[in-house]
Amino acid sequence: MQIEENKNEEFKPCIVAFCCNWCSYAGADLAGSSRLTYPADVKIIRVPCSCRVNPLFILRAFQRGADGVIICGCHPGDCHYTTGNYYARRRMTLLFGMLDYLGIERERTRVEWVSAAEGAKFAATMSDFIDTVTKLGRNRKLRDLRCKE
Amino acid sequence: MQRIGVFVCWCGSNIAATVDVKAVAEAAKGQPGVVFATDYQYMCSESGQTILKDAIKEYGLTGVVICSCSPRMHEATFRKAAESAGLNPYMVEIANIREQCSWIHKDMEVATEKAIILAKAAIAKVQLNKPLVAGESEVVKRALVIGGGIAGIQTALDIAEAGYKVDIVEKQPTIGGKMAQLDKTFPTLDCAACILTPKMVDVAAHENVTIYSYSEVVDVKGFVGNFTVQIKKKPRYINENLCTGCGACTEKCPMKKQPNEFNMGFDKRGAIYIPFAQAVPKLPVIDADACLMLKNGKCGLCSKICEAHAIDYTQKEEIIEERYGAIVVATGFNQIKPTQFEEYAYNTCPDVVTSLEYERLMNAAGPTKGHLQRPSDGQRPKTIVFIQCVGSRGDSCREKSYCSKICCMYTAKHAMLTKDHYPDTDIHVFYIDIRTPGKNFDEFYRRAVEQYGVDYIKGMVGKVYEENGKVMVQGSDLIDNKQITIAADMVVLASAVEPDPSARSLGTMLTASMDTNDFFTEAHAKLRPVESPTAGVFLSGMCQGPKDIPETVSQAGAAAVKVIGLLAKDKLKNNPCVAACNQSVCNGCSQCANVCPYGAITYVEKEIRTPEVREVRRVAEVNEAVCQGCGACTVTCPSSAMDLKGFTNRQIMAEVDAICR
Amino acid sequence: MQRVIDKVKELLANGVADRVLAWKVGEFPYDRIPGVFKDDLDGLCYDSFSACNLSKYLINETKKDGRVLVLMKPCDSYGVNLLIKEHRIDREKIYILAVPCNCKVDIEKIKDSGIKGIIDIAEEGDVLKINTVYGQKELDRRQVLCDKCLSCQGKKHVIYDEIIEDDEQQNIEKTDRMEAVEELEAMSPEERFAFWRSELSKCIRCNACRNVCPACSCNKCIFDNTDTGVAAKSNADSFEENMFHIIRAFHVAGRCTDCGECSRVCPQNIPLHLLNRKFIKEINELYGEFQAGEDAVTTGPLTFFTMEDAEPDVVYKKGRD
Amino acid sequence: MNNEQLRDEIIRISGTNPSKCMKCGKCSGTCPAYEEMEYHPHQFVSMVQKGDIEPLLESKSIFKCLTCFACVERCPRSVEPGKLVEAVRLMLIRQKGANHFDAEDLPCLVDDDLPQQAVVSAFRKYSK
Repeated sequence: MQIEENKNEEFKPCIVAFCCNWCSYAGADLAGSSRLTYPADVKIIRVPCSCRVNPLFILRAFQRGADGVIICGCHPGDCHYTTGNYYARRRMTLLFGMLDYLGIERERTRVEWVSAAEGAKFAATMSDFIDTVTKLGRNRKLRDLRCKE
Repeated sequence: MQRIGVFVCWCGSNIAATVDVKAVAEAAKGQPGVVFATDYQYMCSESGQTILKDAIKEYGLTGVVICSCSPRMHEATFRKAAESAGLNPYMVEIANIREQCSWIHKDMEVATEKAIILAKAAIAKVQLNKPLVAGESEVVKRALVIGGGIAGIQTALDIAEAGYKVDIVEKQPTIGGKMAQLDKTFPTLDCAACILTPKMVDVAAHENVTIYSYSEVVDVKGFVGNFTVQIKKKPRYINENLCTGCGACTEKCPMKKQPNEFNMGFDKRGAIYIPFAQAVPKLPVIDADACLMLKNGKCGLCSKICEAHAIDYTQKEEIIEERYGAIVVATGFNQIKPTQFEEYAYNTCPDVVTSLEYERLMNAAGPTKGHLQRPSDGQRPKTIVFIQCVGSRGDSCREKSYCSKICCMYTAKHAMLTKDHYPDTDIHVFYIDIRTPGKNFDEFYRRAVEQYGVDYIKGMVGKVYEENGKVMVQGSDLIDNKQITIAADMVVLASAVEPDPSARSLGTMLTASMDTNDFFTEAHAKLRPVESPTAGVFLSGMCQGPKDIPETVSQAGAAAVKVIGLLAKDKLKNNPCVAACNQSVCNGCSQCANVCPYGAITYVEKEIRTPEVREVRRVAEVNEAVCQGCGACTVTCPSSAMDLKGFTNRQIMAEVDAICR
Repeated sequence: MQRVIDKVKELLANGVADRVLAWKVGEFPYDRIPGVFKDDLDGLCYDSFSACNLSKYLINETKKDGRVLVLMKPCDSYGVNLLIKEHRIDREKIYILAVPCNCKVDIEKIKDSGIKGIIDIAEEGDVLKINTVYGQKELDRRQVLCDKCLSCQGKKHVIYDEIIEDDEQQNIEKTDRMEAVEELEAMSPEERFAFWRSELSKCIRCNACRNVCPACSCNKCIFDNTDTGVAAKSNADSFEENMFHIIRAFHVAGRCTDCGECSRVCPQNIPLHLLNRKFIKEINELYGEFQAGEDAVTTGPLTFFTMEDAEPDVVYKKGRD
Repeated sequence: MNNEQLRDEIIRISGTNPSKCMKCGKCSGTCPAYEEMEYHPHQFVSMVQKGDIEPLLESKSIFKCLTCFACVERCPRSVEPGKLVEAVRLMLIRQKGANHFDAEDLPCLVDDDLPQQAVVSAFRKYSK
């Protein structure tokens, strides 16, 4: 069965952002209080630390129809829990390498370090990521067809 | 199924101007479990909170979602309000529709749609929330101070004065630290010994203070409020209870050729010695590497002479275990020996000394009784060159990258004290920048230039060499744009300070983080400068970064206040959002303990009963008082036995589902 | 191999252990399944078909009383170290007899060469003498070796109590184990996607790969545990085929000893080891050479870090060079 | 080339970063050829940083530097002034006709006691 996409309607991606509570979530708040706009296609999930992000969550998001997943954490060396983002960095490097290896567009996943002071970077990162994912179009390779479009 | 209430805040026009709050509340009503939804102008206000409390009671809510500003702003407020209405505070979730929605979007339709999705995610999460109770742990009312220099002494005194027991562990045979070696102190030029030694006596005499001198911390276990520390007491070979401190033994010792560490090796001491006259405790110590009796069983002279029979050659090292509620690190610093800089000829020329060595040469209680003599021939130096920034502020592997902070001031001090004693001395100071921020500091330095006529030369020394009995100093004078050579009698190097080498292993034991220079890092550079990020560990003095004495003393006091604040509590409330292990599926593989930054995970052999098995297995156990809730273990665990309360796998996946659907 | 059986007899007689975990002749004459023998060693067999990695079976075996003697091939011994490191087996309760290995034979390859109706197989040097219902056939064993053996890590035993020295000459041409991974990496994303789709869609979720793997040793797998929210007994959708294998490979990343059992046991012949080797390759390139199970102490690469580690976009950049 | 281009070229050739200089003057304090040089090592760093390259190119200072690398060794900030001097010298001798020596000028300069090797290496260093 071929799913016809409405060509007239502009493609709006669905993007999940995992933000650590101490740096990136605060950075997102700063972007807000500085009134720096970025598209509404990204929704943020607050986690205590980037090391809390399980690969299962990322795959789950793609399964349920996300078109991109971005993970934001404190800059290496600045982790509130001292070492969390170092582990996250290794895990995500390997996981994203594997997704690429399976032929899933690597541009759909990203890790970005955003500090609590980098509201502007947060907004710019989100805009750029949304732009990239919009160009890629809908995620078809890692989607569960039982979940509705 | 939970009974959930949803409260949408207008935040005046902050939210309501871009988000259709009524539509959000309406959409929430259709969500599973939602029994009540409303909107209000200011949820955080008194009346807003009343609406929340009333609804909890009226509708028997078991879960609450507030769509408002960032949880970083008012999560605590709403949790408190819910608690006062009888709801567990951890049954409250916040949907951030201000910072992450209304403030960043302009289109009402887009912002409302996003706010609804964010509300749905929070509702989905709260469906899976479980009431959490913050655990409590007991506080041991005793503090440990590691290091007995001025920082440690001051911290211990302040804690003891507040009525708490405090122990000092000092690795040297006496407390006093570097300050005991100093002559006078800037900017007031009062004598270091005169202000330090009374404090040393006070702290030793204080009923709440116990001093473990000649001892080291060898193991630290536990967590804030309840540390268990092992202290190794090195043998001094003296029975402390019998010794009167008369010092007769030190005079009779035949092994008189040992370099005296306290005087930077400029004179000699015996194998049995008291470090200096005002040492606390005033007890001799036997240097096991030098003592004939300990080396080959022959001599025993000190034992024969001791009327108190206090000499005990059989003394063994002892391990003392003690529990503490708080630990203060005050391990201090060392001045580096600039041996790697051949251009300063420190290795080859005896008349090139470091400033700490110069300090001893000037000191009335020092090896020369305060008469300035140059080390090579005992002559009084007529021309002295001081070189600043030796080994500091560098970029190559030889130097420290930081400014050592105290050198500008003590060099001015050295110059003035020398001129005071011997006004005919020529003094030249090579400097790069003069850094004197501090009360009366710049005035102090200006005095050296204007009143004492000290010659400050802007430039650095390139080469120091000996010629015809003089120490030749070749450097540049950048103001005159000249290369100059000064024939000096003595050169004093203001070499960099570095953290005491014992700090590194201590940092590992305490799981307290350190920077690349081995200085301890503070919990927040500005707002929590005397606390380590590890709860219950506090920082005092140079171990945190270069400091002068006034700064060290004020930091020591600040650390003491933090300790007192902690010890004043009977119980500590823990963060309940911590890791928990489902032991029935745990493999006991130790991977989670490997990534835990706090050592919160231990393993126990436990009988596991499930419908499938009944056996004794090695399983992980989380110490809730130590766990800070980062979640590193939860991802490392392949069987997902580890989960994080308040941020469980299922909760986060429920949020993902709500967002993606 | 009579030497091995004699040694086992001797060790059991000496009382180093009260039973032995070894290979046993199964239903077909070429089946070698794990078996525990006490006094009667009848059926114990070590030959070119004893390919199975016994290390994982030690988990259950060491839960019982007494000490177990176990036979270990070089590539299996890494699994033992891994399991000791992760406290899944007690070193005290096993006695390891290291046995030499000159590569194993893949029965599927024999069958693929057209030999049917096998009654019996005997080995003489490199020659396999196959007795079939259609008569006697001969085959050079070097043509039908297991894929996993062609790129194994060599003949070194990393842990043992006693060793039977290797007296055979290695005369097998090895291939580079990363060759196939590199070939895949060189493809376009679309080609890779098509490749993995065609492979993973064959998965029938029999869990053989999971059950044989010494690193995949959870008491309860997350895919069996309804509490995790990801439990699934079968692949209801192409996503779940992907999900299961990505997560399985991720869970053993940094712990996979590359014994190759997952692919060998797969009834659908999915090259699962290519997933694991991708992780091994990345780890080696990004974090330094690491061989899981080389010893029983070194921390694995995913529970370790350095401050200078590569940033995650390294994967992205590499793909564009 | 304008000043900025000249500066970038010198930085490129030398591979050092003059903006790391903390103006301590240790290079000039250590330089054995200090008196011979019109512009001293620390001035080189500062002038390169400002893009003031022309006077350096015209100055004999660049040929007075012994390339002993004492300043490179001792610079606490890894600015390594000796490499900057060398870079200015290279920039000059890469220009056509700007050789410091011509082969025919050499004999009158050569001291009988001078080792042959020194003459050859000096010639290599000061010409293209």
